[in-house]
Amino acid sequence: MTTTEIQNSIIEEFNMFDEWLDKYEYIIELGGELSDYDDKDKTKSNLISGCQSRVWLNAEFVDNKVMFNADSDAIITKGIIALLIRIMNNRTPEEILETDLFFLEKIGLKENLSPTRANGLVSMIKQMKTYGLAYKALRDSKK
Amino acid sequence: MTTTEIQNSIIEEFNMFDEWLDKYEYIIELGGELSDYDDKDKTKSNLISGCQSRVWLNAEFVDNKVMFNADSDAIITKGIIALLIRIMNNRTPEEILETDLFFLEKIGLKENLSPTRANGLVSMIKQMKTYGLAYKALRDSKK
Amino acid sequence: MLDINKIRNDFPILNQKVYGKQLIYLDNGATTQKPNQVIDYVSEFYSTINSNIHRGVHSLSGKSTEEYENARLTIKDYINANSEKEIIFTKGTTEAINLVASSFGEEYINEGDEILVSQTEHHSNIVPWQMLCKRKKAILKVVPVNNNTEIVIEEFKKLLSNKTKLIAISQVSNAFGTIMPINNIIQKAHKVGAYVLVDGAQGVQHFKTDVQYLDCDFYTFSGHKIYAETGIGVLYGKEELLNKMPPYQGGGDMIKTVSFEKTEYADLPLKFEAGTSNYVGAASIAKAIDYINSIGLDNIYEYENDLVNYARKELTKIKGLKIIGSPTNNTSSISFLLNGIHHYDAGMILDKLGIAVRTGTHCAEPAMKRFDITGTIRASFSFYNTKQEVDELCKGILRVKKMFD
Amino acid sequence: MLDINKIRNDFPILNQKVYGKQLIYLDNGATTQKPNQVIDYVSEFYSTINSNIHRGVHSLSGKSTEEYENARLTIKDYINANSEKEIIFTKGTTEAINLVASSFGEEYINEGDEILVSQTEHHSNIVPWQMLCKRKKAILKVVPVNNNTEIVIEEFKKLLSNKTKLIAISQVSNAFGTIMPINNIIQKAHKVGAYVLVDGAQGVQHFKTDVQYLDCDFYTFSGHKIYAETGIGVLYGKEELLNKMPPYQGGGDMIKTVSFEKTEYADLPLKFEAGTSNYVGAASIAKAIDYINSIGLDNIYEYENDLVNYARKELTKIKGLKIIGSPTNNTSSISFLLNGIHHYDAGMILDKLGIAVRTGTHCAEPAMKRFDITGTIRASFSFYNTKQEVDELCKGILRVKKMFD
Ligand SMILES: Cc1ncc(COP(=O)(O)O)c(C=O)c1O
Ligand SMILES: Cc1ncc(COP(=O)(O)O)c(C=O)c1O
Repeated sequence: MTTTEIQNSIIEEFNMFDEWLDKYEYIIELGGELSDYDDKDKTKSNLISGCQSRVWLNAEFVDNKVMFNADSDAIITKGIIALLIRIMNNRTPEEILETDLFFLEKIGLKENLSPTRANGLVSMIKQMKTYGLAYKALRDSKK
Repeated sequence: MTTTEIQNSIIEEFNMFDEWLDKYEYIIELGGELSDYDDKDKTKSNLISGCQSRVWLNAEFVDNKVMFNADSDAIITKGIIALLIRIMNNRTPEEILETDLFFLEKIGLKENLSPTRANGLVSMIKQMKTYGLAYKALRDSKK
Repeated sequence: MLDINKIRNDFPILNQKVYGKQLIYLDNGATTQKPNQVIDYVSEFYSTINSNIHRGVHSLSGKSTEEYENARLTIKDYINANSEKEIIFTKGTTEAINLVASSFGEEYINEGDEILVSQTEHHSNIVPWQMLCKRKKAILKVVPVNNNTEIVIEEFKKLLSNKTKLIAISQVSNAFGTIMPINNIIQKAHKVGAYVLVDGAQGVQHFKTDVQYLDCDFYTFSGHKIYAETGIGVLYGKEELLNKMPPYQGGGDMIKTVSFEKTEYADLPLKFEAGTSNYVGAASIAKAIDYINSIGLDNIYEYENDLVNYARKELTKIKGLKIIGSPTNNTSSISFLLNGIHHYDAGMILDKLGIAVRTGTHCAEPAMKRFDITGTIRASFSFYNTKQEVDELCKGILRVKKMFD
Repeated sequence: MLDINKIRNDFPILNQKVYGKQLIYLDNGATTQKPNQVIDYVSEFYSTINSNIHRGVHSLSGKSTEEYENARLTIKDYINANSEKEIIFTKGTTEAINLVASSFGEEYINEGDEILVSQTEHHSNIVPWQMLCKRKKAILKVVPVNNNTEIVIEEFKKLLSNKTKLIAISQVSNAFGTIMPINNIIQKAHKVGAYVLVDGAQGVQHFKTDVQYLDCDFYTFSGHKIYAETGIGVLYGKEELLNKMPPYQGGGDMIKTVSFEKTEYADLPLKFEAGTSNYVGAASIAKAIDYINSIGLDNIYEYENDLVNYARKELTKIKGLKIIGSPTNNTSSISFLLNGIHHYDAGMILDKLGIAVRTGTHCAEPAMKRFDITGTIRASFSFYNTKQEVDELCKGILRVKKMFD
């Protein structure tokens, strides 16, 4: 599936919920299911500081695909990370760079992406793009 | 006449005017009639600076009475000075210190006495009181 | 007794729904809401008398100036300053503290001098002193607080010496609502010749402050935390001190005369008010104080005290909820944690229930560090809040707990 | 063409009588009036979404923050800055200039360096540089103006050297309405490696300003002079420069992390915005810009230009009236004298006729000294003024003359 298709299916999933709390309950669920993040990767250089919640992100480049791993101390942030990973993980650098993350607005969770919300998510997305850019350059330089 | 009596008669004079412009015309007239101020007394130490108009004030102490002389470069200020001199001139230090200048409010010219109007009048009145205080001290010290 | 229904009607913002739920605004420590008396006054000001103040010869300018200078008098009376010359308008508490750090610092702080702050100060009462200390090679020392978020007076006494030049301390801690023993601190400070700045941002709106009785050297607060507009605040300083301090910013209004050869600065208070002042904001503080006086500051204190005690009691009943500190003297703010639930998560869900609380470090990172936490959930109260709202908060917290279990 | 009746209806303050006479407000250089679009927005803000900005997790805080940050974007577009990081909110022009004098001065000005200002600058664009020069042992040099109140470019070129580090110049002189040749000045300055601060307080509201096209290093203006609230202003600075400058004030919001060991400052623009910003004021600037855009800045320019030309022509017809300077490029303000009549006297009487003008030095004493006068009468115009009002001004002046003859 393309990143757009995944986003559309996320939007569909969220359309099921009428109530705000139900949406958040689902996000919390997703946050709980996010695959384990290795504590040894909770390094300072992987830390994306936000005032409100902290986010850790690391990435590997395998077979021209970027593999992301991320975590947060707040579970709602973690739930949104789970959605972001679902869309962005295991993608080529080009896909990562081209993806426009429209789903958060559509599911009414745009507020979580306000730069001033300081939960670390905006910086995390920036960081994902930066990884995309870096791995692209790395790959191209090896050609 | 006491300073209160003079103020009351000034208030009566101004009661004749219905129009603002007439009041000011009268003040301008008074300003024109203010007795000449010696140019050599326009010294820096006699200058009371206001942003809007400048005021010069000097005083002498004769027979236990304070004699004031004052001038301004703006004629409206000068007109109000004329009224102040009429009330405060040739008075004992005690009279000067005790006088409450209520007439400006009563004739609707209080605005001219706003400290932030910066026409020098507030400082001038303060200065008159200071002269009163100084001459009183001087006199008492000689007793 | 306050007529709470009448009061709540004065605050239009309270009467609204958030995510379909009635708004419960418990973020008064961050900023207070404004009564119609203030909002309408601001509109009226701009609609009828607005004009730049000072030195204007025309009628509107005179009226605007009068509102501005009368506000200074109202504030002088409210905190019982000795003279209106001691009331300087600033952008807010932060600017007021920076002004003191810069101007007082320039004149009074030298290499090796010591400045004391408490461990629970707001960043605005830490960073300006750090910057000053760096500039002047002075030393910033930290007075610790105990587990109840109270200043440890014994430690304070140990840190105090004749090297101490200034103590900068909040009247009420914004993170925990702790009322600081500033009376005691000021007396002890003066004995060694140190000056005291009291950051009153969280005190001035809750109980009577008398700067002459306290004998503090500086006192600061923000308009937006006392029911007035944003973008305006007050620095009180003792006249004698302010006179000795060099001006802070330069520009219009703070000068007597300007020439390229020699510029003379204006007298107090204008000396510290460069540029067009926020005269509407300043006047809005007076209107807010009028409003407070119409209710009665003592009545407010009593009501809020009762409310906060109730909140502390009710919150304590919730399993897994831990209030940070139970200071003997406290007011307005309660900081707490929920076992196993991140403060951000809790705040997000409470918001969805219509309940506005603040989460995070509350601009007091060192205080968080002291308690080895990354943040708290803070509910902060005003006299327009009710016990019913406290009950809703408690219910909301139970709901949050259920969601994260 | 402007629909002037509709426009005047937007400004409630204009529709009033002063001393029984219809108000004619010609003091727009001191401050502009506010349209209902701004006044109502401010009320609405306080009545529905007010909450402290940044870092709040609750809904109102998010909305307030959004208004604030969107205002930054609106302003960025209005002056065509490259990035919203270059838009710093300050109290006003005066604070913006002080910020640059302090922070840029700290980093870039050293002993013996030279700073140039023009002879007709506002005190706010003189005193901060005097203070900086004193602090740093730098030298303030003055670029003279000719009898038409225009910068003498030949003299400017003579003063410019590779010792020159900064030129601080107004876009439009507030005392005389002269449009300064800032384009030319900026180009020449950059050739010798000097930076340029443009004080746009009297320019930004009258014609299109493009900071990237101008290539100025700093640009400043005040909200209250562009139809927005008092107590808010803007500093534009090139990102690269702002990044290199140390912070100005310390406190909440301008930090990344605070500890007693080490404090890290926030990135632009927050690095320069210590304390609770005047977020309502900032948002009011955006609303004022929306209003200006709804009329069209080019239309405004054309209308005002026509109006001021008319005023110059009509005033010139009055015997004994002398306009100070007839600069080729001018806008908005006209300063004049009446033979044998003190400016204060004239202003007082005009006020009684309902006409609000400013008199005195207009916070530009050195400019007065240049023309060997103690002050002027200044009429300053906005797009809500009319030719009819100009006629009333002229009639008023004739009345004044009659009274003092
Ligand atoms: C050219 C100029 N510069 C600076 C200022 C100062 O602006 P503010 O008082 O809003 O800081 C003014 C306003 O009087 C001005 O006209
Ligand atoms: C105790 C304390 N000090 C200082 C401040 C800073 O006030 P402002 O942001 O209004 O400058 C605050 C407000 O957050 C505070 O609570």
